[in-house]
Amino acid sequence: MGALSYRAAKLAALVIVAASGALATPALAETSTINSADTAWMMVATAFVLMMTIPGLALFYSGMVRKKNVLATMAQSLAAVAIISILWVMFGYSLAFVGDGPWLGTLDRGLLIGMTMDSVNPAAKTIPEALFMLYQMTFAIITVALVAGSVADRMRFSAYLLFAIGWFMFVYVPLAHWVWGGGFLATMGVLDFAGGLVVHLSAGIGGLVAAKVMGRRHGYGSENLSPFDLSLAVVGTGLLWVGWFGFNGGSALAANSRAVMAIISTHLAACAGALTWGAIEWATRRKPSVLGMISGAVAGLGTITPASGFVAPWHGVIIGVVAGIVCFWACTWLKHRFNYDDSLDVFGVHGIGGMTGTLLAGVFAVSAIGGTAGLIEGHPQQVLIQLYGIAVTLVWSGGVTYVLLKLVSVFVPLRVSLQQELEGLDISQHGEALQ
Amino acid sequence: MGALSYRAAKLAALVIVAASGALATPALAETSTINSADTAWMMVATAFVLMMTIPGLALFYSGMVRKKNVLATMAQSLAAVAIISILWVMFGYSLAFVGDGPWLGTLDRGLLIGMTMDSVNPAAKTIPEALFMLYQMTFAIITVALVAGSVADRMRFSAYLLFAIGWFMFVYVPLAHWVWGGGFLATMGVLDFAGGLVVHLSAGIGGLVAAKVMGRRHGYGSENLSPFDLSLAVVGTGLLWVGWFGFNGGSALAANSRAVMAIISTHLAACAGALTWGAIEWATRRKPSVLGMISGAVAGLGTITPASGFVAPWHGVIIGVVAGIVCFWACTWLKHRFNYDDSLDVFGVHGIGGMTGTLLAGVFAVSAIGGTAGLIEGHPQQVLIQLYGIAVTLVWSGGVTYVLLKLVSVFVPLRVSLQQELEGLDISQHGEALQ
Amino acid sequence: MGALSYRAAKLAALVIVAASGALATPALAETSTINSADTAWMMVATAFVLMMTIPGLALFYSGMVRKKNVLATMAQSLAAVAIISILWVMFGYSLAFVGDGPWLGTLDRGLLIGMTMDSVNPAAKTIPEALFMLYQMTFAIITVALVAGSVADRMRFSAYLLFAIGWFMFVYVPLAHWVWGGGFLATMGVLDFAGGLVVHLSAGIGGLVAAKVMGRRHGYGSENLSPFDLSLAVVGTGLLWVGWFGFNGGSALAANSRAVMAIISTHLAACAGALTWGAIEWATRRKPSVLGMISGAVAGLGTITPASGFVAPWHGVIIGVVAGIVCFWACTWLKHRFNYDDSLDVFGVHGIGGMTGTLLAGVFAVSAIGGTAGLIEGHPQQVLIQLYGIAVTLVWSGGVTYVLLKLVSVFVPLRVSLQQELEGLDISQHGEALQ
Amino acid sequence: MKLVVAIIKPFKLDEVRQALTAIGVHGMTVTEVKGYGRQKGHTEIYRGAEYVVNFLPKLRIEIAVASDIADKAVAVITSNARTGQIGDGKIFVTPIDHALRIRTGETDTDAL
Amino acid sequence: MKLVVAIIKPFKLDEVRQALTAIGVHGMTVTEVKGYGRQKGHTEIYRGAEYVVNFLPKLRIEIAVASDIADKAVAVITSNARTGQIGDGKIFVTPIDHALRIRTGETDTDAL
Amino acid sequence: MKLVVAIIKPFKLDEVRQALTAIGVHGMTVTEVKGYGRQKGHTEIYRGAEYVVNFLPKLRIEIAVASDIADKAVAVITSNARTGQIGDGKIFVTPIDHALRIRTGETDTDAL
Ligand SMILES: Nc1ncnc2c1ncn2[C@@H]1O[C@H](COP(=O)(O)OP(=O)(O)O)[C@@H](O)[C@H]1O
Ligand SMILES: Nc1ncnc2c1ncn2[C@@H]1O[C@H](COP(=O)(O)OP(=O)(O)O)[C@@H](O)[C@H]1O
Ligand SMILES: Nc1ncnc2c1ncn2[C@@H]1O[C@H](COP(=O)(O)OP(=O)(O)O)[C@@H](O)[C@H]1O
Repeated sequence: MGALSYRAAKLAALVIVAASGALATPALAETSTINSADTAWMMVATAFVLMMTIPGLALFYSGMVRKKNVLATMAQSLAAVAIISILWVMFGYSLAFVGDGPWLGTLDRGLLIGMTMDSVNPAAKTIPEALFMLYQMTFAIITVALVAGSVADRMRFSAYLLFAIGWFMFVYVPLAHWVWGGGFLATMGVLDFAGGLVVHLSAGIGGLVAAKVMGRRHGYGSENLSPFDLSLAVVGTGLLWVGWFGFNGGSALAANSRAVMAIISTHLAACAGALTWGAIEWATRRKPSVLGMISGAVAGLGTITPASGFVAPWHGVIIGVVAGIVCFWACTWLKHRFNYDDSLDVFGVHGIGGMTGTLLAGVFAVSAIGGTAGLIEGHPQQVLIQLYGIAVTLVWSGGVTYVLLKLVSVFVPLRVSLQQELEGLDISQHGEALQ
Repeated sequence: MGALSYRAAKLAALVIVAASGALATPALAETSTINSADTAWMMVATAFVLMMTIPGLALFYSGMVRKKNVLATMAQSLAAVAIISILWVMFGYSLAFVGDGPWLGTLDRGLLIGMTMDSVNPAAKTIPEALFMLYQMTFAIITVALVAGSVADRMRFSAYLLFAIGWFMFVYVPLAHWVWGGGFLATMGVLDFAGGLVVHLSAGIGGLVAAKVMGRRHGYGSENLSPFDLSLAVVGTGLLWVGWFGFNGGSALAANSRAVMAIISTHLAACAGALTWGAIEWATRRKPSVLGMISGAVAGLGTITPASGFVAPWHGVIIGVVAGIVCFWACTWLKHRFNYDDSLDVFGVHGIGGMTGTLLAGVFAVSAIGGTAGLIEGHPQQVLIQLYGIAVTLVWSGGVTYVLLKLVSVFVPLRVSLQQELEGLDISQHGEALQ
Repeated sequence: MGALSYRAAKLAALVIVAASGALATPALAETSTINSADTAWMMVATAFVLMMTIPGLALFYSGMVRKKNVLATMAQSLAAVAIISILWVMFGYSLAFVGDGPWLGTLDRGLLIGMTMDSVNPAAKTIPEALFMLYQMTFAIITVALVAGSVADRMRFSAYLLFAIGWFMFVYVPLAHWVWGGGFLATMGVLDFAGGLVVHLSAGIGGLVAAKVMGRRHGYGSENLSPFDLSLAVVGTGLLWVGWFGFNGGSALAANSRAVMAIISTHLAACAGALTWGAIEWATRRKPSVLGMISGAVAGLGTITPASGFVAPWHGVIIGVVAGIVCFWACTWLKHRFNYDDSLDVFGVHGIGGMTGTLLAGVFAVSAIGGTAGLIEGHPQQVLIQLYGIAVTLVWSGGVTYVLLKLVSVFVPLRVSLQQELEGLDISQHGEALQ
Repeated sequence: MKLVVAIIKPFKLDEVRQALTAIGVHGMTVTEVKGYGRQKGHTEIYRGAEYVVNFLPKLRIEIAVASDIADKAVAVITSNARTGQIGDGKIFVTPIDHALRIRTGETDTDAL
Repeated sequence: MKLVVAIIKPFKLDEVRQALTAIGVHGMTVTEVKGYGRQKGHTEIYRGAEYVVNFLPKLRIEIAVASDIADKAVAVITSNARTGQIGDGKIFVTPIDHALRIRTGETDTDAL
Repeated sequence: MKLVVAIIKPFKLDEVRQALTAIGVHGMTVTEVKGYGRQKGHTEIYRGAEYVVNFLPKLRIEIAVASDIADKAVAVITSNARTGQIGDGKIFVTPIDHALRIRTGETDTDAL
């Protein structure tokens, strides 16, 4: 944190400079290697990933809550977009992706100072740095928005905002640097193509801890808390699925065959996940539910995320099947066993999925596709490295989430009052309601 | 079918190989001619066409059913995506697009064996073969999903799945090969840019036969079966329309002027169709309905599909007007005349539209745009060729659909029980409901 | 208008030629400078902007009306797409973008005559002219659709159609030419990157005048007119936001760094706008509403539109904050002060926003990004030029709108009957209803 | 006058309405309700959560009639709403002191 | 005590509520209902299917009042819900044996 | 027989249902209603427009019971629907002349 406070000071100093749009200073500009095709693809990929959060995730989540909480649930995704984006350009991007210290980046791009029309980030030399920054922003946004699902139906909006800001600063930014920004996990060779650790596992474990700290919803286990309009969740799933082509395909950072391979394994994993979850329900409950199929699809998508871009198309099918099985188990058995109320199963789907996918990336990695060999290609150490990455993420995200919530609760109660919970968050937090 | 059984054997043999991700074997790899701009466009086009099915078609269809069947209707589109995708990579793609025998392709790419990072399909040399495969997959998906509209509100989910699988194998795959994969219709020179025969007519006639075989919905003609939430259908239309830019534009398989021309005629046909249908309603019923306008738009889109990429922008307007007229007639007069209950007018819109568009493609084809001259440019034979293609599609899709349904009904009843139909498919088939 | 009538004559003459698909005539074709990457990006941008209207705006608007008017509100966006597209290819594009007379373009491209596969528009030499035409079409569509928000809940559908046609011809087309087509405002150097004047201000002031002329909704100020399903508006905002990347980013007409810069400032302005509006509500009403946050986001998007592509990312934040403040003020204070019923606040959000953004473009313009210096870079005259553009737009759009409505009301009453207004426009205008 | 309140299965509404019109009852007010009774509901499962839905959709029909035709109305409703399966519903006949037509101010049987 | 049940046109609710408050009636329960009667409905056409909608949206207002002010309530509702056009609705007055306020247990008129 | 009509807070439904079943009342019909009374509503603001919402969501429970257990039913509902805060609701007991089970034609108490 010492480093951080120093940076904070530096940051303050930068504000003045930035205010005058000094952005054009060609500092660290490099002889341009920008390719317009890659730029075209990445602009679209960026738009797709934004679409995953609004309206994608907003729909997916609000489709699983009761009528009185639909708008409040959408508000959580919306607020994540608005706040995280600003923080990302202020310091998030720079600390995560500029400079490759083991623990944290630098503030050289704080307030985007020095980012020019033709500067590029070493990680993506064929597109404008500004685009790389924007693309990565959309990942930070959706990760924070994902966590909210665990505390849906009961968290006070003000508390959520404080938590979201803190979680972004102390969980997401460091993790993104460690895994993608040249940090110690990157140096160690952890494979995480599009966010099994950084996005899904960190959000999943964060959500689990948050659900535990917040406590269960009133009526959980006794009253009927069934979703108001599941069709919203289906539509959301469709947009998430499509957007995921930009999420995983875009992580190749270029319009090339690797992006295509990532998209194929992603799509197949979603299909296999949907079929698997549906099949299990059919076998165990005599009916395959639509919620089950979309849960399986999202589980497949989340699980393939770290592996896509490293594995072959068919591995996507295998990973999707595994995802369907373990995530179903986590949402139906594990959750009851430990009796926590992770409202929208962020841990069950994204936590378990992210963990599984990260592990399997180490198993299936094909060097011909991602340049790295996995267990099957005779490189067992990779599995250990993956396990290490999982452990670090679990501990860091889980721990910091806990501390943050305790901290926030000092300033404002995390939960709304029982009265407000009964009335619904739409009315109590936002003064609106669906008619 | 003899050929098929042999292939089945071969397929089995391939499984072992594939399981070990042997995909990287550079077998039949070709000196790469891959262009990143075309790749960028086709990745997006692929995402757009997937978006047409989920959430596009899921919304369009579920917006026309009653509240108790909304989720079940979405489930049909969702299941089509999940199942057909897997079958496509197993053998569909290879049988349809690899090898140009007159009746069926080969299994050389069964389980994608031999598909490498830099292999390309002769049909699309500037993009990775994997992308071409994925793009074509999205067409197979939506075609199967389209058929479901005819049997909405009454088909048992299990029966639908069996039917979908069979229909894909025995109707879609062969047709796709005949028209696009170098089969006998292709050799003959049938024009079908993006699926007038392969997608719309085959789904339309298949739907008609299915509607006849299934029988009418309970209450059809007596009770009020009006749509629960038409706004879903309007939103679905918007997404279908946008996605169609990738459907028809992407069929140029490159980011070039032909793709642009296809998009323009597509957009204009949709506009003209919407205006025409609305105008007819206004004239005959004193009110233009929103359902009418979106039906006209989709009719225009389906009808221009085979012609886009061959005709000039203005022909799109003419084709859209014709589409609005004939499809309105089919949905309002023809349907009553023959008293079948094609729930969501798959035949009336897609069947009639696909037929009309395929014919008009032969009339208007402009060699300067698609390289082929039509009737107007003094090449009347083309019209006959188109008629032949229509006849083949009608007979094959209609016949096989009939046989398939009879076959499926041997294993599981096609319809839900009256009790379940009254209760709604959401509850009876999936154990869920909109609150 | 004299010029116009002459053109009308010429137009008629062209019909015959066009009908025969003479489009292939290589008249004014130019040696191709078409770039496939730019083409790829612009095809997608075009699809995105279409998505902004359907389903984007259709959702955003219908989410703010009462249940009985949801479909009718969507119908207005839908009809705008269908009608304006046809008019655009007939003469709109040619009059706006072909030939650079000070007042109006020419009809050389009337009915698209002479537009070939490889012709380009001087304004966008790296993409097919057909694509440039199509891209600009989507702007004309959404502008007309925007105006409808002011008269929602009470305008007769037939009157709306007549009005839309006239407004497009006499307000949009001239303005587009003046600002973007080489008209007198362009010559003068007015900065309007993606439509602060042409799209937002013209629609906003037009809407204000229309609201005044139409009069208030029955029950305005007395009855509860609260929105039926705000979640639709949130989803619409998400799609508008994503689409805006194509709206502002696409206005660079190429896949380059300037497009990226435009997208970044656009995104940041939306975020800042949402936070600002929400914060003001929180401070003044103790609750931040979801409608408030999405209103702020759209305000930010509309306000940055003319400036994006000229300013630095951080200016987007400043502009977003200003947008949130002034638009909130306009929707809550100004509107009551002058007691007009601009149903969906087209003036409050788009009018005020467009005005503000156009002005600020002149203040913040950074030559390193858009090639033009603004006040801050020591070029104060730019602000005056911007003010002049605003004045012209206010007068022209406001005046013509007034005249048009008076004219239309001669043929058909602008408003539905009180009986119909009470019953709802869905039933009375379209004979449909949400169940 | 009597107020005949019938709880029926939703899809029976049209038959009942037509039958009532046939015997000269030209007005009724219908409400969507949820009914709990012998007819057992169904189970809905959302991921890990299982809910037993005891309340089933029914329609509540309210018909004001002159006392003398109350029995006829009840008989007609009974025969037309019956499916013979559990859950067909109930009919309750309750007294009305006065009735009035808002438009004209007519009262009692004239108001119907 | 009496239970006054009024079926009115939806947009008349506020006027009626205010008028009732004015005469000291401070509580009521409102239900969205569908009404069938003389007022003819409309036709909806969805592509080839035409449906006549006979049931129109109405509001059912339920007001428990002391017997002595029942007539006053009826009069007030009548005058405020009237538009003079067919479909204005009906008012039915029915007897109540007991009334009770759940919160306090107060009974009969004290409960209102 | 009596028709017991109770207006309660929505989230109290399950408790009330179970309590009633416990005393042998095995059927009821529930309607979603909006209630106006002492309990004050809330304000909703949509951009510039502010609306005071006076009508709050409540549930209307309708239970036909034999006269002798009416009081018991009322007592049970009262104790289970009570939160002690304003807005708990009311119970009205009204007479029923006849009751009938559509499925079997059984009448009066046999019909319940
Ligand atoms: N005691 C009661 N009071 C009010 N409504 C009742 C009562 N008993 C049943 N109902 C209504 O009648 C419906 C049908 O009753 P049920 O016992 O399920 O079948 P049946 O009518 O065949 O006996 C229930 O869903 C409920 O709406
Ligand atoms: N016999 C009846 N029993 C119950 N409700 C009735 C009856 N007749 C009419 N209504 C209700 O009153 C409403 C208005 O009645 P209607 O005959 O249409 O017009 P009016 O009230 O002017 O006679 C109907 O929509 C229906 O809800
Ligand atoms: N006179 C009345 N007639 C019918 N329903 C009433 C009446 N008064 C109150 N109610 C219903 O009872 C509910 C609760 O009443 P209220 O006065 O708010 O609180 P309390 O029940 O504690 O007195 C109201 O929302 C309304 O639905």
